[in-house]
Amino acid sequence: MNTLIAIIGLGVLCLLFEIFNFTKAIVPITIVGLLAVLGLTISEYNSTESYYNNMIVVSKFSTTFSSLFIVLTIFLVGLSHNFYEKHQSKISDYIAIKIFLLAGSVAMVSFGNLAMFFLGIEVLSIALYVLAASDRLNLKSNEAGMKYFLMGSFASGIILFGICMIYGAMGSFDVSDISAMSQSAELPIWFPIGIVLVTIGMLFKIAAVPFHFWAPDVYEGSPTMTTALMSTLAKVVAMATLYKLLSVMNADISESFKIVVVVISMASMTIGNIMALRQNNVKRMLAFSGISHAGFMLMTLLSLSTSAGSLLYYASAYALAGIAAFSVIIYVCKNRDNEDIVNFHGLGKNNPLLAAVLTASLLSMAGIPIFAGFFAKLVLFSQTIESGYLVLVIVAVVNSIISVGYYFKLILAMYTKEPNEEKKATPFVIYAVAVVAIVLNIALGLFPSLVLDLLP
Amino acid sequence: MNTNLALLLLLAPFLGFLINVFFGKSLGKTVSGIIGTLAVSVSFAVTLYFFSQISASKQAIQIQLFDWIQISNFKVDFGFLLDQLSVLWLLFVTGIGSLIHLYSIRYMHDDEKVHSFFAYLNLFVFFMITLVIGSNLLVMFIGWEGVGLCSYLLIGFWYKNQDFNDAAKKAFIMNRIGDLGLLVGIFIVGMLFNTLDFTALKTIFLTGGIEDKVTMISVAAFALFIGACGKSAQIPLYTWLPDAMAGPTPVSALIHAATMVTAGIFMITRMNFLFDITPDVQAIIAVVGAVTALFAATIGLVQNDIKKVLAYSTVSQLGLMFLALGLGAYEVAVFHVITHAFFKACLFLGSGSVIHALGGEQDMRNMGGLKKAMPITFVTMLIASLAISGVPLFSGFFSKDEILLVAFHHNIPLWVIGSVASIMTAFYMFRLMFLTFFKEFRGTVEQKHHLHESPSLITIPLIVLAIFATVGGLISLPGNSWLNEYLTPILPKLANAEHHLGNTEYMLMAIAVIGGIVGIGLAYAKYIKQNSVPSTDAAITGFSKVLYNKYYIDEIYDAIIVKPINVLSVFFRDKVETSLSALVFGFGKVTNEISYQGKKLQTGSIGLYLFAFVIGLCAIVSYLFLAQ
Amino acid sequence: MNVSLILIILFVGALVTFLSGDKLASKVALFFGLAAAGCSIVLLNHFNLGENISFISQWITKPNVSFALKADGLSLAMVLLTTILTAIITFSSFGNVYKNAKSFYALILFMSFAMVGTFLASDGLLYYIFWELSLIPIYFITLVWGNGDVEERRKAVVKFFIYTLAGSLFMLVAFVYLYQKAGSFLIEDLYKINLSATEQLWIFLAFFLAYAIKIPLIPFHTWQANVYQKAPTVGTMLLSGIMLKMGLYSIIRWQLPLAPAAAHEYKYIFIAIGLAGVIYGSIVALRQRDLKKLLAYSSLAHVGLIAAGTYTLTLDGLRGAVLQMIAHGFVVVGLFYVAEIIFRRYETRVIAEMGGIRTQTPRFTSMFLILVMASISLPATFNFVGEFTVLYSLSQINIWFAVLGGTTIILGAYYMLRMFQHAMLGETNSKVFADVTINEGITLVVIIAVLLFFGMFPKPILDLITPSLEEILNQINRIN
Amino acid sequence: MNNILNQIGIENYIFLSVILFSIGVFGVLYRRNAIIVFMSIEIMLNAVNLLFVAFSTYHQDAEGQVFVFFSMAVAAAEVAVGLAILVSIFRNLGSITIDNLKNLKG
Repeated sequence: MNTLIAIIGLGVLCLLFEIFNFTKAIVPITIVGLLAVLGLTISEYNSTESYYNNMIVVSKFSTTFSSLFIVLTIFLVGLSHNFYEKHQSKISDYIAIKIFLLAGSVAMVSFGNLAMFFLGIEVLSIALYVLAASDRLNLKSNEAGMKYFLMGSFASGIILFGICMIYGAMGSFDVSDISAMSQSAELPIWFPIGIVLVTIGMLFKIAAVPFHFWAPDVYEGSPTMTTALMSTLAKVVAMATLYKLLSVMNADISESFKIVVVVISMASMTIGNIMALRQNNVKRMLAFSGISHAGFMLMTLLSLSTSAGSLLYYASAYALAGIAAFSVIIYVCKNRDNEDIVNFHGLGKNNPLLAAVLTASLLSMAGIPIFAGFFAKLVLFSQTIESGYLVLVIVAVVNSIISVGYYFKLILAMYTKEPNEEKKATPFVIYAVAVVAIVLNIALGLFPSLVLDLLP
Repeated sequence: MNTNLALLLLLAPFLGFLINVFFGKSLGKTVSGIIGTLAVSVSFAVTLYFFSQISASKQAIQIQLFDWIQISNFKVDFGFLLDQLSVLWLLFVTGIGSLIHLYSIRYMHDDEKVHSFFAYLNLFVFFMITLVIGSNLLVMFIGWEGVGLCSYLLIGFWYKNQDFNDAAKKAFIMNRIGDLGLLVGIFIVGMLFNTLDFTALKTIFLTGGIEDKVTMISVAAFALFIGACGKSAQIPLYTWLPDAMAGPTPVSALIHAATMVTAGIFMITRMNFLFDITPDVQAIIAVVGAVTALFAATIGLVQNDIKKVLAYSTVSQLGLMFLALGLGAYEVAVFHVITHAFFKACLFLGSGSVIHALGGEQDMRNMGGLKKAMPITFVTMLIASLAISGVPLFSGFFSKDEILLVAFHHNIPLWVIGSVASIMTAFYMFRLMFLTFFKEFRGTVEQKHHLHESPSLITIPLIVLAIFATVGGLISLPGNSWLNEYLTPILPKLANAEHHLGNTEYMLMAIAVIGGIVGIGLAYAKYIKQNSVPSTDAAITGFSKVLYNKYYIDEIYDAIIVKPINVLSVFFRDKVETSLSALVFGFGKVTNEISYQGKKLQTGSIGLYLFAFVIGLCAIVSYLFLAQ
Repeated sequence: MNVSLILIILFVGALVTFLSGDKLASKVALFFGLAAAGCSIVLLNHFNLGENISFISQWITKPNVSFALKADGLSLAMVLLTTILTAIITFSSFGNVYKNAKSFYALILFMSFAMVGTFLASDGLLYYIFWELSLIPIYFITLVWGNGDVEERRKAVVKFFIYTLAGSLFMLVAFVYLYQKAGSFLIEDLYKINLSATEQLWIFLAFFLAYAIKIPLIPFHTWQANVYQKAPTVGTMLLSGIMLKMGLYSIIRWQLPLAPAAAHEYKYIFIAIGLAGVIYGSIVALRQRDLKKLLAYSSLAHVGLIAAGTYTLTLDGLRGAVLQMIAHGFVVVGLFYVAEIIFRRYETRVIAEMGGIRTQTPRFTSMFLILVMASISLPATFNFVGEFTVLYSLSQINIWFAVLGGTTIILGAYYMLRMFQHAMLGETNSKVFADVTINEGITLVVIIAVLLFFGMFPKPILDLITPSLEEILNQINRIN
Repeated sequence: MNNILNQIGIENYIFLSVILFSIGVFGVLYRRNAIIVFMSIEIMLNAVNLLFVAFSTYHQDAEGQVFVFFSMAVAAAEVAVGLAILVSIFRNLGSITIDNLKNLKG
């Protein structure tokens, strides 16, 4: 709760800064603020409470995930400093929006009431619409915004309908009541419908097949900064929320529903990876890889009771790798009109450090050992086999083989091609973010227990 | 004491090898030659010591050095076995070896790589000794393959000529085919008796109780025999030996006449107890030997290269020895090995001296009338030829006659084949003599100018060998044979073998002698009386063309084995490999293609996206309700 | 004596080499390589004193993974092979200058770190991690420092990487599956579990896929020849000398004991695959134009025989396999180094463009010849000891297996001598062939010395590996 | 109030709003003019709102109606953003037909 308030306060503060135009100081101060909030959140780790008659429930789950989100936001804010050099004047807006977005995501993982959940998801989405379209004069950005907006609001319509159905069945928005009642013998047919509709809405947010079509286009069109945010923060948030929805309302997932999850996750991995193979635009490629990762994360829904920890781990591994990768992309594609692989040629010579970071993050996504990505996949496989879906694991393995194909396309481009432009200066911030993110990732790889044991 | 001496015996040539390898060039040609010769003569001296000791004590000397290879059901230790057989072999290996080294000092003097020549020669002697004195099959195998290596090096000694290299390669590979057989034999022996040690095996066989294993034993025997075929140039693995004449003549004399090629006979004699209980394999050996003897002899009839003639005669003589082995008369085979070693070495060295005199000329059609020019060579070679033709009182007479005798007692057809072969031997040997030494010189003018008797370093070995070729027969006279009783410990059944000389024996001797005379006579008639000279290659026709081309065996082998393998290899390389890797790449290609097609789905139209959304939604919902 | 010390040495070595700059890199790398070799010899010494050299500590609680290293005779033998060869390989590269040498040598040390880890790990997951880690350095070594056209190289390397990764990922699934049964990745716990026949078959196949691709056995070898050809010689040495031994080692250590029933059930098939590799490899090698490719196929044949030996599931088979692994490691490194020496002078690897070298450098020629003879396992060379034992074990299964496997001594002689003849013999080559330098000489002499010494006195190695192999054999023959 | 519900029955309200919702969906699917698409989305949302109200009466519980206010506010905010985006698109493109937005694909 305090986290949420603090974050919103920080957001308001950002807006105020512009009035007193402290735009220079805004990024550092925000980061400091976020660090403070992070501390606050961590301090709440062990205190399970609920506020405003269950509007918000602070639990281990919410605190851990909120901390992850905050960390990610810190990185993103750090990157923004350099990214928005062009329009310094508006920087506070961008920052503020990110902060509010963070607020929305925290609300989403700590809701105790469907209303809170709905508000959270809307805050997140609206902020994203704005950010996606934030490059006003660029048609691509507009298109991305429009697409995301239309489909997003369509999805929220579905979600709303689902919530309504649940309410109709249960006569309450309070998840604890709902879960209590969902135990009872016969439930009105509306309840499962509601669950399904809400789930589908969330599947859209995490861009799972067949609700993924928006992702590549929007990722490509939006400003790289936003893409980074979507592919790391937004995706993780949506996934965590979906997980929480299904587990908290303990809508005991029927076998047929599990089949649906299995199919969707297989489809997401496969289509995501295969489509990624022939992409030339790196952002687009990462969009598809994000789709496949969504498919991987969906595996956690098959063992709801036990897999919170592994979801957290996978999320952090994936998000950190993503942050590292995107910070390099931001560096490389600065004042370029596109993000094609061509721009990465010879990075290994021009800027060995960043090339190494990008390589590492890609290896992590591909699941090569010692990077966190490997253990993320490992625990996932382990749990999925435990719950008896060996086939799904086999498909996942085949997919990670395919994925190596396109991750290495990029690595090869960096190391075997000749550079097509002279080395350009690297702002310290990008170095810092990239290195810290990848170091965190490797640290997670070396000591997985740090995160794995946080949640049951 | 014995151990050190044995080590000295073994390592003296090896030391010579090392010295020649590392310092040979700086030492100069003669010195390195002398060192090589000394090294071998040291071993010869040691051998003499052991010989005296053994013939006195009749006790085999066992020497264990260290554990070598560990197998689950037995272990092979590196040790020596110095008994009558091995010492006998050592005698002529080192003896003739030192003579030939001596000969080579002068013979190879004009070559620029003398030191490596002697190095190889010493290495060969080293491995040959290992082969002979190894206390078990595996140590013997070291020598067995080692001599193969040296023969490879020496045949290809003039490695600038790729044909010679091919010959060397051929020799090595054909030997290897045999070696595989030998290995298989060793495996079976090890599997059956949990040891490879000769003495241990012998005791096992003598104690008996192996009747149930006879089938496997005969398989083993056959495998070992294949090994012997490879080393001792028997059908079908003989073709390398004639090509091996590419090497310098001393090499042909030492390796491809006197010592290495007799390794097969040595091995079989070593394992006689094993072969004795496998009559069918023995039959095979006998037949193969007889056939080889005849086959090679026929080819020898028409060859014009002086060394080729000798080579085929070697093959045919080896055939006779195998005949004897097959008939269980190991001592006879050994006897012939020894005599053959003398006269064949003598012949090769003689031919070498001729070739040396003619400046490398080997074709007998361009020789003739050398009798006056090089008397010593002529006399010595004549003696040797008489010996090999089985003219009485020369060593060859006794040994060959014994073989025919045995053959007659066992199996008349084999005896016939053997006799025919020996008649042919007499013929082509004297054909060689006549063409080389009689009538007038047919070579070029400047060759005629340079004609000269070879220097003493070359002639002395010739003389020594000639003497042995003459008197060598004494070691095993019919009736009272020193050799037989010397070998009794190795070949137990000699003890109760009776040596009576009946009329049949004398009759057979007579036949043999007459046969020899007939052969010589024919040669005389053809090449002295009619004074005919073999026609040029083109003019050769009819069956003699077939003979001249060695029954086209090389071509046949080439067609049915070598070519197919190469074709197969090219096929694998160009087709199979590429298609395999194309298959692997195929997966990648397919997925890429799918991806390429998939891109078309992503049309960018919001309508389509929403449509997919709704379809998905409906699908899921309806599925869930159908499922319930 | 802590076993992980050797890993630390190698890892720190990699870092220091990277920091030491291009000038010093090679020296530093050599120093650490030697240090590691020395350390492993010390380990060996401690082991012979009967100490139990192992290190274990909980690493991850959920899933239950521990950082467990254990050195028994087998592992030690392989570790010695790895460290010594690493030193030799590093030293052998002194003749060449590499751009960005610091990364190059750092990668070499890192790779050897990973491989040593693979040989020592006694925890399934740890083993898997090291196994995968060893892939990355060689990938970059080949990619960045390799030779030949970049596109070609790219294709070859990516194929190699994805192919091997594909194999090992299935091994990972197998491990996870076993983990579900055992609740731990520790090898002894994995040994304990009893699997049904079908489970064992699938586990066995999953492992086999990983190893068959890594070793490689036919028909999974298509990556090999190209990568060997494209990689810098150092990389080729690492691949053929050590890395492929990882696969063979793993067969003995993991595949057979973890699925013994399947192993016993289907061993004939796998022996057959190995032997097919022997014959196929030898025949393909016969007509190769490129020296390195020829050597690649020859090692395909050799490892085929070794694999066949392991699948006999007899003590002789395993023992011979290990001996042959070590022997082959040395001889193949030597041969590839010879190829490199020729390349340094003639700038070619095409056999047809060589020839007539012998007259110019008899010394080099004789060393080359000795290596050739060793590789066709002439008696009294180390390879003979191994090959004989393997063939003997095959003959115990069925004499015809021995005959088929034995064809390698014929065909091997054929293609090796053919290569030698066309590469070295013949009319003196017009191009000058400078005699071998001190470094090259030393390297070759060391390798040859090893081959000849152990050819006559294999006993120490035998005594080292036999007990652990017997232990493993008990696992394989356990009734379940 | 109650009796009305009793007379009509809750399911009819559900049917009604489902129909409305579907109309909205079809509108989104078939119309190409962005404004009209927005309106269709609004129809969807309002259909849900109607259902909320119905349910809240059905359950005799005000939360539903409160929620409607939430959703209305959110919808308003959403549309505000959407229109803003639409404006900038119109500036750049000169049209508001969503079929023209096909630059991002493949």
